[in-house]
Amino acid sequence: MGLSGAEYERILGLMGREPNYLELSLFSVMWSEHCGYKNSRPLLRRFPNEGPRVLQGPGENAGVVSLGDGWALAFKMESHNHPSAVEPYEGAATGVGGIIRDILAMGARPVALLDSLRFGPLDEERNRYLFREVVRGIGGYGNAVGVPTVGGEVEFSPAYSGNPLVNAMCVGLIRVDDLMRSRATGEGNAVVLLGSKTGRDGIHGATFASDELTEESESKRSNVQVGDPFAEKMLIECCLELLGQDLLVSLQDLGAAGITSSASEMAAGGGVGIDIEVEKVPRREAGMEPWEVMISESQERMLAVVEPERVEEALALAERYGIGGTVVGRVAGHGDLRVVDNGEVVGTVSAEHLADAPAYEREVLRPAYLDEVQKFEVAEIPEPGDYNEVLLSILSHPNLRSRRSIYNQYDHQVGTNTVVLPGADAAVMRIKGTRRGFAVTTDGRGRHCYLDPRGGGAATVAEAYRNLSCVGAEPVAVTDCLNFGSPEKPAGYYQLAECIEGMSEACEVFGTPVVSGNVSLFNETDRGPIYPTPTVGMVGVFEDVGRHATPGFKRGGDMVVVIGGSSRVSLAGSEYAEIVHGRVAGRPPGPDLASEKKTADLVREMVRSGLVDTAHDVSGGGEIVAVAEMALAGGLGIEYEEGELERMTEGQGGGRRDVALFGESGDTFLVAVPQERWEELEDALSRAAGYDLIGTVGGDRIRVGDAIDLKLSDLRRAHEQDLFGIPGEVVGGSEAVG
Amino acid sequence: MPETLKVRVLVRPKEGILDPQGEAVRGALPALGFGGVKTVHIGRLIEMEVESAAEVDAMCRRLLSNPTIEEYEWEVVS
Amino acid sequence: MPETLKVRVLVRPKEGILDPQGEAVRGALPALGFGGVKTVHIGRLIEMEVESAAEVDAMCRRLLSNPTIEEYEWEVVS
Amino acid sequence: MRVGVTVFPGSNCDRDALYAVERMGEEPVELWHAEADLKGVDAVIVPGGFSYGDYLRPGAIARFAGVMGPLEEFANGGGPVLGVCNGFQVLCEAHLLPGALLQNTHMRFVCDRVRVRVETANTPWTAGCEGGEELTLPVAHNEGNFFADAETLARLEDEDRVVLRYVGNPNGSANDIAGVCSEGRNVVGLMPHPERVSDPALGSDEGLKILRSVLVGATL
Ligand SMILES: Nc1ncnc2c1ncn2[C@@H]1O[C@H](COP(=O)(O)OP(=O)(O)O)[C@@H](O)[C@H]1O
Ligand SMILES: [Mg+2]
Repeated sequence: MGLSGAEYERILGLMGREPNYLELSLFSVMWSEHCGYKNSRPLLRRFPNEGPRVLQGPGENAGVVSLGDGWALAFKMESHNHPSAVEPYEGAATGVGGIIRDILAMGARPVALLDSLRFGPLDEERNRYLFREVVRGIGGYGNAVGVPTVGGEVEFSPAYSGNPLVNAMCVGLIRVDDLMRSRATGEGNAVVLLGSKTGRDGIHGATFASDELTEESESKRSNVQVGDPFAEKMLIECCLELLGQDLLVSLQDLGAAGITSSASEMAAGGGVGIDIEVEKVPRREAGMEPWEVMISESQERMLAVVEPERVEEALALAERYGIGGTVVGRVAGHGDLRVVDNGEVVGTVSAEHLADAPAYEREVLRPAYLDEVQKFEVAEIPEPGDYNEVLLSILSHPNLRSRRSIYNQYDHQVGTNTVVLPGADAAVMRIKGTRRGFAVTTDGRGRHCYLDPRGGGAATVAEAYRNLSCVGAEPVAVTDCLNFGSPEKPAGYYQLAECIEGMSEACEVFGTPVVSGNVSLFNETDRGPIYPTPTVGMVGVFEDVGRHATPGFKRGGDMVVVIGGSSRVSLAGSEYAEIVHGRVAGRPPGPDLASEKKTADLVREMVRSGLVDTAHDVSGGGEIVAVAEMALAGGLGIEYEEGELERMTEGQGGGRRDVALFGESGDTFLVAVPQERWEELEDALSRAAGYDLIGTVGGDRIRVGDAIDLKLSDLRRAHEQDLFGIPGEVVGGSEAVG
Repeated sequence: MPETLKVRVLVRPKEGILDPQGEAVRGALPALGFGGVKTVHIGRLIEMEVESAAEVDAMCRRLLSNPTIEEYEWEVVS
Repeated sequence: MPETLKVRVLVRPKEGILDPQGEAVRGALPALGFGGVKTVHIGRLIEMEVESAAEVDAMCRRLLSNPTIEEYEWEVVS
Repeated sequence: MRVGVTVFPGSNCDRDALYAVERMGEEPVELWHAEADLKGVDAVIVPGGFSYGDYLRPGAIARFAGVMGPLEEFANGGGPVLGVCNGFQVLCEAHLLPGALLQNTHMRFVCDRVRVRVETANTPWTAGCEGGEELTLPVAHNEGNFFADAETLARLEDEDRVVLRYVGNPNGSANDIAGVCSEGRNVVGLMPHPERVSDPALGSDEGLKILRSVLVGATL
């Protein structure tokens, strides 16, 4: 059942007697890594989680931050890695369904989805299959349920072969006054199960998610859950209506560990007990045992607490929406989760004990592999001859290629709130009836975290902060998903601890507390562990959503300026080193957080003041890749200044053109302004650590000294190839959205 | 020219696996004026012309069905 | 309680209607090492338990298939 | 003008359509699928989404919903009806429009902005456009590939019943058809979503040209 001997002893101690099979099943699911955070709880305490805008930090179904004017956002990210490895379409689809219900449980209307994905290289058939089906699954669910998928990210590396990462994030909008919490109260109140019938789906799925993937687990077929976005859509509308009519005392989604975890969390939250009359739970399959019903992970279900006199009204509403609604229990005065089958008590466990999973703290020991992989000298890689070729090969590499063939499979506009569509640094959403809005991004830097866990953790957060700043939003808070290998191995534990440390430091400097998150450990296959890959979802706010920027060049004649302290550009751990030279090595410069913040805040201020409407950050691939992305997004070329390439090469390039063009650094941005606003820009830039006019927008080519001269149409052909590799396929008809 | 066989493959959700399509259709039927339907299950019909039936089972397993969530049966119809 | 009949309905694209799924499967087979497949067509399999077969044909015509693009056949299997 | 928007289980552009009606400056009226009542509206929009999950076939189940009886009567009496995306599919299934919408030939959901040409201004939903005018409209569908047999296609072309035509075909539609109208011209089905571009805050309100057309007809 996935409980160790010591854990069993602990249960004996807590209960003061032998648990029966049902009771043991409840412990087993609740004490799994997935629900109980055995290996991560002590480390997670490091995350800062307070701030002036935080209305709800970790500990609830989702974190909530205030947007002002009584508006709030609820958001959370969650992993569905293991289910997606086994059955990619349904694994990804149910991942989306699950995270939507977490947001719904806060009382919020889900308004945006994002997906953060990792796969092995696309030259392996199995990886192509996983990638294609995961994307289809996310679209298949999100599109049908009517929540726009507005952003996300994807990377490919051999480290994820056979162990894809599928992290889904959902953002919900709510009035502060309407916030719901998972807290059962009022002895005698009814516990109502809403939504689909209960089958044997994912029995022990939570424990499964915490095992390493093996050949054997691939044949555990009964773990597979199938999503029903139609049922979810009706569940969303029904729950929002129930909340709107004030019919609910509390609401909670059913995720991992099903009724067991929902009921015990609600009971613990309210300091009460809950009796579940298990025979009342509507079932899809015959002959289910009470323990199976209690831990089933059937999808599209919610648990609500309703006052007895309002039950009838609530059930009538469920009927109107065509979803099931059944009273399956009562709030009780004792503190237990008690399971009753046709009048007979078949299990009694204290809700507190279920929540009291053991926590394992380990020594943080620096693994030896780091010394090995951090060795890197620029001189080890030869300077390329043909920079045009290099730029084309980088822009067409799956890690830097346009994501259009992914996000065009996602409905990113339903809801008519998406102001900046996918393809920009962050999605920008408006709030109807107000000038306000928010921006949201997900980011992860697995390779960087592998080469330097602490620096990579900080860089992950910094990247998200930059992305929000580029569009002009004020970053306010973070959700995260910690995707790691086994914490029982010293290297795995070190990576986890160090990444959390780096992320925490960055969150502190940026003032973006972590308000929700999720942990996915044991991501290992026969080929070894994945890169340590914490992903973050960050949200930012706009007072005036009309004042935002996008990367695409907008006007010929605009002057393009690079801003930031790019004196630290480096090829260590860069895309260029991996794509062109096959090297994953070196210690990337850790972010200088204070300077990062200063530069990002400056860029944001320029957008907010209306001075800048074209901005982009320099990220994977370095300055020239960022410039090419801006050109392609806007359909306008750029001519670098005379002598600029030489200046770059002598300066930050340390004499090397490839370092200057493709070197990566943290706090570097590109903005473009019309000539007539140049003086205003210079004024604003007086506070910058450094800046440099690099060129002028115009024409249909990118020209950089005598190194690069490429037509946009050639760049576009390379950059916008279909990631799903259907020969001859042309994706999309219109220009990229800038 | 080798003769061809007509093969019919039926693919359906495995026992115990949720069949949202079937469920939704069944749930909608009474309101649509179709009574007396107890269960509905929806799967895939695949019809092929093949030169030999020797490989049909392997095709079903590897491509035509998703063994994780589906089961199949096949027959030569002519 | 009235006995139930098990009915099987097969719905397939009409002759001449584009069947991109069938085409895609046919196209994918050689690469997987399956030769000798001439045609592949993909349709829907619907299995129902009904109290009487009286309405099945009407259901097929009005709901389970779209006569503009599909044809159907049905039988009582048990 | 009172403009009704049908809400089926699984519709997901219903709220967007209601909002777009507000943007038109008219009165939106929600029409719940189970109620056989059009509430005296002057025009009806059947919105996009996945009615009944698009299970079986898009639109196949929704066409039997309670609201469809009065809607058919309204349509047959000449009332202006606009089906968008899933709404188009529903209207085809209900035989209020000819043809059917098959899966996109590339077998992928496609969400994008496409150029379309208004082929006729002679419908209540294009009367405010110029014939031949080009618009950029969002599409988002998995089954948008318009199909009709050769005879029907020829008739649609002859009778000037192709309402919108793609400039770049995103789904394999016959004759690049993005929208058609009924014989009486009052029922129009479009795969593109005019309601998604009805607000300058989202970058364009070109869709209002289509939606507000129904006001032109009403004042005739
Ligand atoms: N990596 C993390 N960072 C911050 N908070 C976390 C993290 N992982 C889990 N949490 C918080 O712990 C609580 C329990 O998480 P989880 O069990 O995943 O929630 P749920 O049961 O609602 O899916 C949540 O409030 C979640 O936000
Ligand atoms: Mg939850």
